[in-house]
This record gives sequence, C-alpha cells and structure tokens, in this order.
Amino acid sequence: MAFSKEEMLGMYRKMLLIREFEETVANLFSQGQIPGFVHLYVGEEAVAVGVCSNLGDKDYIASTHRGHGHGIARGASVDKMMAEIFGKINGYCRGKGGSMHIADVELGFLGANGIVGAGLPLAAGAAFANKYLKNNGVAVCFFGDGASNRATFHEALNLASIWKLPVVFVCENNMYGISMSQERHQNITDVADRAVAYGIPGVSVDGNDLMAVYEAAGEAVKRARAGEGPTLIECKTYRHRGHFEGDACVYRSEDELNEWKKKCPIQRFSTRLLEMNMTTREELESIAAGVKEQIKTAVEYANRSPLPDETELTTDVYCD
Amino acid sequence: MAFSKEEMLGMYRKMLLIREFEETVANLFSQGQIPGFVHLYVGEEAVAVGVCSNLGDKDYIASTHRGHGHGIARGASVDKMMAEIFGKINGYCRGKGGSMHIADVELGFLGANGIVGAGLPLAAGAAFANKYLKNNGVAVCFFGDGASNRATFHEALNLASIWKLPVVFVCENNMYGISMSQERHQNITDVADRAVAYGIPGVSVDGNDLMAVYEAAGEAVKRARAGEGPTLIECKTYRHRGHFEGDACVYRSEDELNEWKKKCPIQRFSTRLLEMNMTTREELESIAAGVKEQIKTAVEYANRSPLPDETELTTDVYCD
Amino acid sequence: MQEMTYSQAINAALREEMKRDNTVYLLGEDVGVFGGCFGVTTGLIQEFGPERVLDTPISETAIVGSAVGAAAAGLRPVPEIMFMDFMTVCLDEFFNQAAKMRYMFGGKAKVPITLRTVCGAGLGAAAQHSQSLEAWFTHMPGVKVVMPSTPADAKGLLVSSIRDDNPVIFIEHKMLYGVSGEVPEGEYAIPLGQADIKREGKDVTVVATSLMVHRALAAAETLAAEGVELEVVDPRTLMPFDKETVLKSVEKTGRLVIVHEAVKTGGFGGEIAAIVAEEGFDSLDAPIKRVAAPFAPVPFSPPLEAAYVPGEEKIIEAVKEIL
Amino acid sequence: MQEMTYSQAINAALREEMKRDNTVYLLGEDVGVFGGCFGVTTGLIQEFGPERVLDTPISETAIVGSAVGAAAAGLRPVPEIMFMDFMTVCLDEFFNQAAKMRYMFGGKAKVPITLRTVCGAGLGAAAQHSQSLEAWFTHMPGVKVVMPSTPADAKGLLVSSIRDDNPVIFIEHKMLYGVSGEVPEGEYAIPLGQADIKREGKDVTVVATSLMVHRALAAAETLAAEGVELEVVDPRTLMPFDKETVLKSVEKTGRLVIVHEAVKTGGFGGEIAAIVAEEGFDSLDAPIKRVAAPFAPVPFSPPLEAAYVPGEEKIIEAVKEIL
Ligand SMILES: Cc1ncc(C[n+]2csc(CCOP(=O)(O)OP(=O)(O)O)c2C)c(N)n1
Ligand SMILES: Cc1ncc(C[n+]2csc(CCOP(=O)(O)OP(=O)(O)O)c2C)c(N)n1
Ligand SMILES: [Mg+2]
Ligand SMILES: [Mg+2]
Repeated sequence: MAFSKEEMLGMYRKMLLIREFEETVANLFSQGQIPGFVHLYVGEEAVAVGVCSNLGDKDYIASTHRGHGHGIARGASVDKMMAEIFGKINGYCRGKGGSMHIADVELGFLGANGIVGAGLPLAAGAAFANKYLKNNGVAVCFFGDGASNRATFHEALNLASIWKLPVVFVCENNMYGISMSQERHQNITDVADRAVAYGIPGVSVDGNDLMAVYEAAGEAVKRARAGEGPTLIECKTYRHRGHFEGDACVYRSEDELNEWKKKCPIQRFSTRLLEMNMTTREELESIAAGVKEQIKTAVEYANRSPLPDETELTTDVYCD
Repeated sequence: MAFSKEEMLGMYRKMLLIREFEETVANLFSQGQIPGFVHLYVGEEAVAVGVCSNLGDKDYIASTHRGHGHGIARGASVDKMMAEIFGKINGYCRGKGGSMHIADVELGFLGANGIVGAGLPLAAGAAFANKYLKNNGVAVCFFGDGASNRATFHEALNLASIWKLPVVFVCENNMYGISMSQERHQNITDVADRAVAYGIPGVSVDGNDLMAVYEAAGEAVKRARAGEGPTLIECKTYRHRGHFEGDACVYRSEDELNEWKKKCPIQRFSTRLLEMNMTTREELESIAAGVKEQIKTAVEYANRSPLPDETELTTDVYCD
Repeated sequence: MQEMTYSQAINAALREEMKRDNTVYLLGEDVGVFGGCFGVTTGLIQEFGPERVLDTPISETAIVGSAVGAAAAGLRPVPEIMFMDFMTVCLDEFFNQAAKMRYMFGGKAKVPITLRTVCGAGLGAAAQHSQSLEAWFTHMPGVKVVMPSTPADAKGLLVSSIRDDNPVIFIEHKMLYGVSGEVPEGEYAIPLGQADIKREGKDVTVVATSLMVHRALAAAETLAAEGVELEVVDPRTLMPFDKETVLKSVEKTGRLVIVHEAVKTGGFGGEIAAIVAEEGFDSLDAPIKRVAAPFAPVPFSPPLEAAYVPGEEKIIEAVKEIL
Repeated sequence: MQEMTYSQAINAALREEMKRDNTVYLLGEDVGVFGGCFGVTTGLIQEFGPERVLDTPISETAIVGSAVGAAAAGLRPVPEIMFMDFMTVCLDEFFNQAAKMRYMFGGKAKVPITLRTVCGAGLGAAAQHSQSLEAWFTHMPGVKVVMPSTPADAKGLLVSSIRDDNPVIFIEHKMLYGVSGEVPEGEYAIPLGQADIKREGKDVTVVATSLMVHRALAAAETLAAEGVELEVVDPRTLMPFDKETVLKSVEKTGRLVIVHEAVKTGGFGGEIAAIVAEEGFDSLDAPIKRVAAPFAPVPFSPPLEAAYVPGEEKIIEAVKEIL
C-alpha cells in the first residue's frame, strides 16, 4: 500500500470524527437533549473508515441502526447528521427520520435502517443499478453478526452471486446482537465461512486494524468493479458502549470490555502512524482539536436549527 | 444394512404406489376430473421412501407443493389423499385443502405446503416440540433446490443448529425450480455445501438410489435422536413430469429427460432386488398388480365421496 | 381501438414502457423464457434480452429488496410476485423500505417501483394462492394501489403506474387474464386516482373492484329488467381513492352497496363505507351494504370456492335489502 | 386487588400460565437474561430456565415458523416479536401457515400460539418502530386480535389468549407499560370477544383502542365539565369483535366517534364504521367520525410525533362536530 501522509491522516481524522461525534451524542443523550434512542459506533470506527476509503462518486453504501459511523465515513455532513438526531428541520431528513434513518442518497448513502438486515438486498439492488447503467460503481452493505442470521442475508448474497453484482457485504462482527453473543446465535466462528454457500470469496479480518480492513475492502471493490461479483468480508470488532444508550450490558463482562478497549482501533492506528514516523504527537493533537471543534460546531448547528412545524407531518409521503 | 425381504419389498411397493398414484392423477387431470393444479413426484420416489422408512411413531414430516409422495411414504391413506385431490368431503381436509395442503397431523404429516420453503421452520418447530417433550421423536423437512434460496432455509437451519434440534433437512435437488435450473439459481454445485454455514453436517447423495438415501437419512435420524442436532441431506434427482401438469417444459431438453428416465429409481431398485435374488419377476409383477388395484380402489373411493356442502365454508376457521 | 385480452394488454403496456424508457426492467420468478406463471410476460425476454427481463431465484425478499435499492439508485424496476399471497414473504421490503423511504429521508429519495402481482380465487388454487389482500396495502402511506378490471384499464393504468415515481402495487386478477375488450391504440395512460363509472344508474350505487366489477355489471343487467338501475362505480385505484366520484354517485342514488372479493372483515369495503358514513351521511337513505367473501380462508373444492366468491345473486340480494 | 403496571401484569400472566401448563414456553430476541427489550419478561428465565425461556437469533421467520410447528406438535408457544413493525418479516408464518392451517387441514390441526408484540408511537422511535398495524390482522381469518388498554385487561386477556387454541396476536402498547392499575388477585381470565364500557355516557359513543382509550377518557372528563357525556367503549379484542356492545351503545347515544392510533385509511375504524352503517344505521343521528393518525409514516421529531398521535383535543373536536 502506498498512502500519502494526507491520506493516512485523513483516515485517522475520520475515525476520530466518528468517535467524537458518538461520544458527544452519548453525552447529550444522557442529558436528555436527544429524543428517541441511539446506537453508537464507538470502537468500530476502523470498519467504516477502512471500507469507505475505497469508495468513489458512483458508489453506494447501505447501513444499519448503528449508522452514524458509516455516514461520516462516507462523507456526510456532521452538521446535518447532528441536526437530524436532534429532530430538527435542517437535519438530513428534516427531522422525520432521526438517528435510525439518516440518509443522503445523492452522496451514495442509502440510509441507516431500523430493520436489521434490510440493507443487504438494498445494496444488491443499488449494485444492480450500477451494473445496469454501466457506470462502474459498486455498492457496499454494512451489517452486524446478528443480521447474518436474517433472511435477507441469504437471499441477497445468493442473488448477488448469481448475477455477479458489484457489491461488497461487510459484516461487522462485534460479537453480539443486543444481548445474544455470537457464540450463542450461530454455530460457526467466522461469519465469513458463509460465503461458501454462495460460491463467493469470504474473508475474515481484524476489524480494529484500519489497514487490514482497507486492504480487504480494496480487493473486494476491485473484484466488484472488474465484474467478478460480490465478496463477503467479516470484520471482527467490538462495541465499547451498550447496544443502545441506556443498556446496562448485563450480558457481558467488564473484563471483556476492557480487553477490547485495549484494542481500540484509533489508538492502534495512531501508534502505527507514529511508529512509521508519518506524524507527530503534536500533529495528532492538533487534528483532535480540529475534530472537537468540528463536532462542537455541529452541535451548535443542530441547536440553532428550528424544529419542523406541523405542516411537515404529511409532506413527502408521496412524490408528485 | 440388513434388511429383511419384507422390508425391501415393502419399500419397493411404496415407491410403486407413489408412481401409480401420480400417473393416475396425471391421467385424471388431463381428463379434467381434477380441479386446481397438481405437482407430481414421478421420478423422485426414492427420496420420500428412503427417508420415511427411517421414521417411527413420534416423528414428523413437513412437505411441499409436490407432496403426494411424502404423504404416501409416511403411510397416509391413498383413499383419503385421492378424495382430497378430488375436493371431496371424505378427503383428508374435507376438500378444503386440495393437493397442495394434504395433511395428517396425527400421523406426523404436517402437510404439503403452497409456500415454497415454508416447511423448514415448521419442521424445526416440530423437532423442538419433540425435544421439549423428550419423546425421542425427530422431524424431517423435504424441500426443493429452489427452496434452498429462500429465507426460511437460512433461518431454520441456523436455529436448528444452535438449538441442536432433532431435525433432518432433506433437499430434493431435482435441478429446477419451475423453469429456473439450479445452475442458474445458485452458484454452487451441491446444496449440501450450505451446511457449512450452520456448522452442521451436509451430505449429498444420489437421490435415485433408494439404499443411498435410506442410509444417509438413517444416519441423520440417528444423530438427531442422539441429541447431536440437524443434518442437511441433498438428494440429487429429477422430476419426469412438468413442474405442474400442463407445463410444456420449454426450459429443458427431451434428451436430458430421457437420460434421467434411464436412471429411474424404481427400475433401479427392482434390478437390484433381482440381482440380490431377493425376489422374482413374478413376485414384482404381483406387487405391481396389487398396487394398481389399491389405486383403483382409491379412485373409486374418491369418486364415491360426496362433495362438501356450503355449510363447510365457514367451519374450522377457528377451534372453539 | 384494438381487441385484446387483459393479459395481452398488460404485456403491451410492459413492452411499450420498456421501449420508451431504458431504465424500466422486469424481474421475477420465471418471467423470462417461461413467460411468467400466467404467460403475461411472454416474448419480452426475446425482445429486450436477459439484461432487462430477469429470472430470479425463489427469493421474494431479494426480488423486492433489490428493486428498492435499484429504484433509489435510478432505475424503474417492475418486479413480479407470482401470487399476491406471497407478499407475506417480502412485505418488509415493500412496506418498511419502499413505502417509507421517501418520508423517512425527508423527501430526498424516489422509489419508482411497480410491483405486479395476481389476486383472486377461481382456479382451485386454495388458501395460499387465491387471496385478495389489497386492503393491507391501502393502509400503507407511501404506496399506491391499482386494481384494473378491464383490458383497457389494465393497459392505461399500468403505463401510469410505471411512470409514477412512487411504489405502486398493481394487482391483476387471474380470472380476468382471458377476458377480452377494446383497448385504445397508441400511447394510452389513465391517471391514477380516477374512478370510472362502468354503468350509470339512479337507484343504487354499487362500488366494485377487479373481477367484482363484472359481477356487479351482470347484476345490473338482471336488475334493469326489473326496473332497478344500478350505478356501477369502479374505483380502479384504491390509493389514491377517488372518493368524490363515489360520494357524488351516492348523492344521486342515496344507496350504497360495496362489493369486493376479499373477506369482508378488515377489507377495503369498510374504508369506503366509513368515508360515506362520514362525508356522505346526509345523502344516505338506507344502510350501507357490503358484499364480500365470508370470513374464511379460500377453500379448494370447486363448489366451496364458487360459493366463496361473491356472485351476481349476492349482489342482487344486497341491493334488494336496501331498496 | 393489587396495584401493578401493565408490564408487570403481563409478566404475571406469563408466569402464572407457565406454572399452570408445562407446554407453555417463551421465545424471542433477548427475552432471557436481558428480560426483553422493554423488560416485560424480566425474571422468567431465572424461574423457568433456558429450556422454557428461549433467546433466539434475529430470525423472526424461524421464531414464528418454529412456533407454528411446535404448536401443531402439541406445545403452546408464546413468541415475542420485539416491535410490531417487524411482523412484515414473519407474516407468512403467522398468516399463511398459523392462521390457515386448521382450515386447510379440514379442522384436523390446532395452532395455539400467542404472539406478543408492541405497537405505538411516543418514544421517538420513528417510522419502523412505532406503528399500529392491527387492521391487517383483523383481515386474517383464523387469527384473534387482542389489544389491552389497562393492566387488568392485559393480564386477564393474556391468560385467555394463552389458553385459546387459536393463533392470537396480543398487541401491547409501549406507552402503556408504565401505567399502573388495579388487577384482581389470583387466577383472572377475561373472555376474548367482550368489549368493556370504560365510562358510561348518553350523548356520544366513543370506541377507542389501546392507548387511545386513555385519551378518550381524558376527553370524556373534559367534556363532562361542559355537560357532554361520552360513553367510552373499549373493544379489547378486535377479533372476535363485540359488535353488540357497540351497536347497543350507539342505539343509546345516536352518535359514534372511533379513535385509533393507526393511520385512518385502511384502519380498523373503517370496519367499525361499516358495521354500524350497516347494522345500526337507524340508530345514527349524525355522521360517523374517525379520529386517527394522518396518512403518513410515523415521524421522528418530537413535535411531529406528538401531532401524529391522536390526542384529547382531536377527540373533543370530532365529538363537537357531530353534536
Ligand atoms: C428484523 C429486526 N429484528 C429485530 C430488530 C431489533 N434489533 C435492533 S438492533 C438488533 C441487534 C442487531 O445485532 P447486529 O446485527 O449484530 O448489529 P449490532 O447491533 O451488533 O451492530 C436487534 C435485534 C430489528 N430492528 N429488526
Ligand atoms: C414463496 C413462494 N414463492 C414462489 C412460489 C411459486 N412456486 C411454486 S413451486 C415453485 C418451484 C419450487 O422449486 P423447488 O423448490 O426446486 O421444488 P420442485 O418444484 O422442483 O419440487 C415456485 C417458484 C411459491 N409457491 N412460494
Ligand atoms: Mg453485532
Ligand atoms: Mg426443484
């Protein structure tokens, strides 16, 4: 891999931006400033960033209930995301969607999704459109280990395989679907093994290693663009926070959490950058300060945005 | 395998009974004597008989739209089956179900099914009940190659695997789902390979070889009863007739059909019986004569049965 | 005008729209060489090739789900679900995804899908292949619901459905495929949301859908001989629903009978009755009557199936009860 | 009598029925140690063990499908579907299999499933986690539909649902879980199919379901001060539907307002209106009014969500329009 310094620091910054975004949301949520419920991505940043750093203009991603990281990695505006999470009219969805439905179709972001596993056929369809339109674009679907037991996983992977669709299926195996550990919810160790069932490649990578994710995704995207069909990538990772904010996490141990915190993808990448002499502590700190500022601005933006008024209730149900 | 002559001839007779039943239905259908539509099992007899010959009292089977063979193999009355196909009140379902819904829950026959793939979770559930009730019973689900691409396949196999349910999933790979060849509808050669995705054994056998099916199913049933969980068995076979009666079969060649006719499971088994000196041509002919007689009686029974009257329309919607 | 069957009219609409717009494509089980389970897509794969007429595995979730993604990404998919009864295995994709996407995304998505499917009893196909489930779809904000009763309506409404930027469920009736009728030549589009008065009359308004339009017309014919004039209104699309036409007719007649093949309880007849009981109450001179299937799954046996589907006599009976 | 919350009442019913009948078991996502997404099954795995309280993968098709097979084979499964919106991913199992099995098999099967699920807006959970889809289920012959509004009803109706030999969908409301009320001690079963008059009145009949019962009662309180007496009827079960109680009430009051949280079009309010317009027409002195959610998905933003769910004022407004 030959990355420029800018690229490397750019990816670092994105991960940090996600982290800061999520921790800010956690804080605001605990203060009662955010309605509904939120599922945070803290600890899994390397997956979204590693994958999305391979994507271009015509490409699509489909996301999950835990979608903030995907949106940010795809390049969505944190201002509009934050405003959406606040339920404000200047949010991505005019406040109608909230955390679980943030989307920006123009940007190639087909949305977070409240239905586990729903993104897989959507991504296959977007990939189909790209193939049909011969625009060289691909589609990526993020989904969880829990989602890999859903109907949609099976049907979408099979369809994508026989139609050789330019799609990459990225399983974020964070070891749990809410309280259900992967050990209990499926009888295999690697979700990637399921690729066999569709005659497509399956790879399992350390999801907390940005470079490993980047490379695996890069290869899959290359295959997809070359017309060779889909790939299933499993990224082993962990969520540092509860399933949703407020989750007491009775189903897992502090020890386990602490072990994984030590494997933090952001720390790991910064250590690597320092070891490679690509950057300095000072530079990293100044990036962090910029990120903090950016998120602060996003919160201000969100706070300033008006709430939607009642006339919004019945607009956008249909296109005219 | 140590089969008595009675057992061997019993299985032969069952296969023949299915064949005669189906050919009779085909005939009557073409004469306009049977309403609705029918999907016949001609050519696949060894699967149903090979599997069901392993089953006992507490065991269940779940079947498909192509269910006549499964019912007969499980020991259902051909009289009541035929009457049901005729839509008569003395049929299994009082004429309310027809070919696609013949069932006899008491006998352990959870029904033919109009929804492709629907049987898989039903069988998992019946297996769960047997396990819960500790009655040592198992459940078997028959389903097609086409059905192996459905949602239910994935979710049922995963659930059965993690719960170690006493269930056997029997895929009748007859190379087509209606007009869609297996080659086109999935990117793998052996459906059995999908077992990997659930961490369970998967075996692929010649579905036109009664003994091979019997053995594979026997082992799977043994595993299930021993509490070792589910098995996926794929039986490669072929339907001699169209998808449904009336299908012009534009999607496959005469040559292909003729090749498979040469591999007829019944002929093959009778040759084997003769080679083993287990029987004589005369004995086989007398069995065939008996079968013909039995089906003739079934048709008479069906013909004699009255049609349901209008009061039946709204009975049995609810239990009281 | 051209005489053609309902099935041919649908085929023609598909062909013309595919010619007109390259982003229109078909997908579904056996829609290719096989021509569809009822032969409706016959010839299209020959004309447009397997890139635009796609046979799928038996994976309704993937059929509809992929159509949603493709629609959001700029295509106009026309998926076929072989029997309406199977909508139960892809309802999430149609309802939680397709129907809501635009709203959830604050107006920033377009999901132009026309999902074709087949309803109705009459072929002895029993409980899982014979239902009329349109009512469910009228309860889904974001979805349009189309139910043509004649070849001309089938063609004109399918053209409009495919051109519409919203998810549309286009519900064909299996017993109508063989029915012939006049269809205007050339481009022919009927706007969604306009009821059609299939027969004028002054005594009783009969609102009927799909196959039931024909039964209502037969009843009207019979009753005309007795001096009773039915006005038969075919809404053609249930969503948008042309309530003005219905209310105006009831204003004229003072009497309303609603006929659909779906089971009565929870059916769309309730919605129509409620609209009239709310907005046309003062026009009503008699109770509103619904004629519909009894509250039971569709039975297999021919005499039961025949008794299940509302027929001319039941319509006549209902009319007479409120005259 | 014991004071307990709706959630505790459901928990108590589950516990008692599991004690009474060994064939009753629970299954669903996170129903074990986690105690269910809303904590309703708290403590049950500790009491009955993982053999009878089963955590499942995220596989609703397998949850409901396996329940159907287990029910046919002699057990009484009580599956939980975490949000009612997810019924779209297991509707085939519930409808094409569970609901029809008995009929299709000519009466020779029994499918005693009580499927618990959660409807309703109010938590900012947006379009895919907030709906009220009960109308769909009333259109399914073979299914019973239960929607309790109080802790006592929740307990008594859940006990009866579990004992019922038919598939039942038991619809809890997420905004009611914390509501307290008196619940009779000891065994307590309320027969399915009996409406409850939650408040007597002579001027207008208000039929309301689930959370809306409380809003209707609040409206009644306010209007009482103005001298208008509402009769608030809670059907409690939509199928079977106790139409006699509703018709009798309308006979007394001559006026009917129907209130539900589901979107109006295609909702169960249409069915109620149709029944009254057909069988109680002569009692009606005014148009029938429906108060329901607007025809849109459930929005996220708190002010929109609050405006979406019908409130006291809308009920009062509807009542005043027909006084
Ligand atoms: C079809 C469906 N079933 C259940 C849920 C409830 N639910 C939301 S998130 C979740 C867990 C998802 O687990 P996983 O796919 O591993 O993603 P993670 O939360 O770990 O990122 C569940 C069960 C849902 N939203 N949709
Ligand atoms: C969910 C669903 N989709 C589609 C159909 C229509 N259909 C009936 S049988 C069939 C083909 C089934 O193929 P396979 O599973 O291989 O069984 P086979 O007919 O070959 O025995 C199809 C598509 C259906 N009944 N159910
Ligand atoms: Mg997970
Ligand atoms: Mg097949």
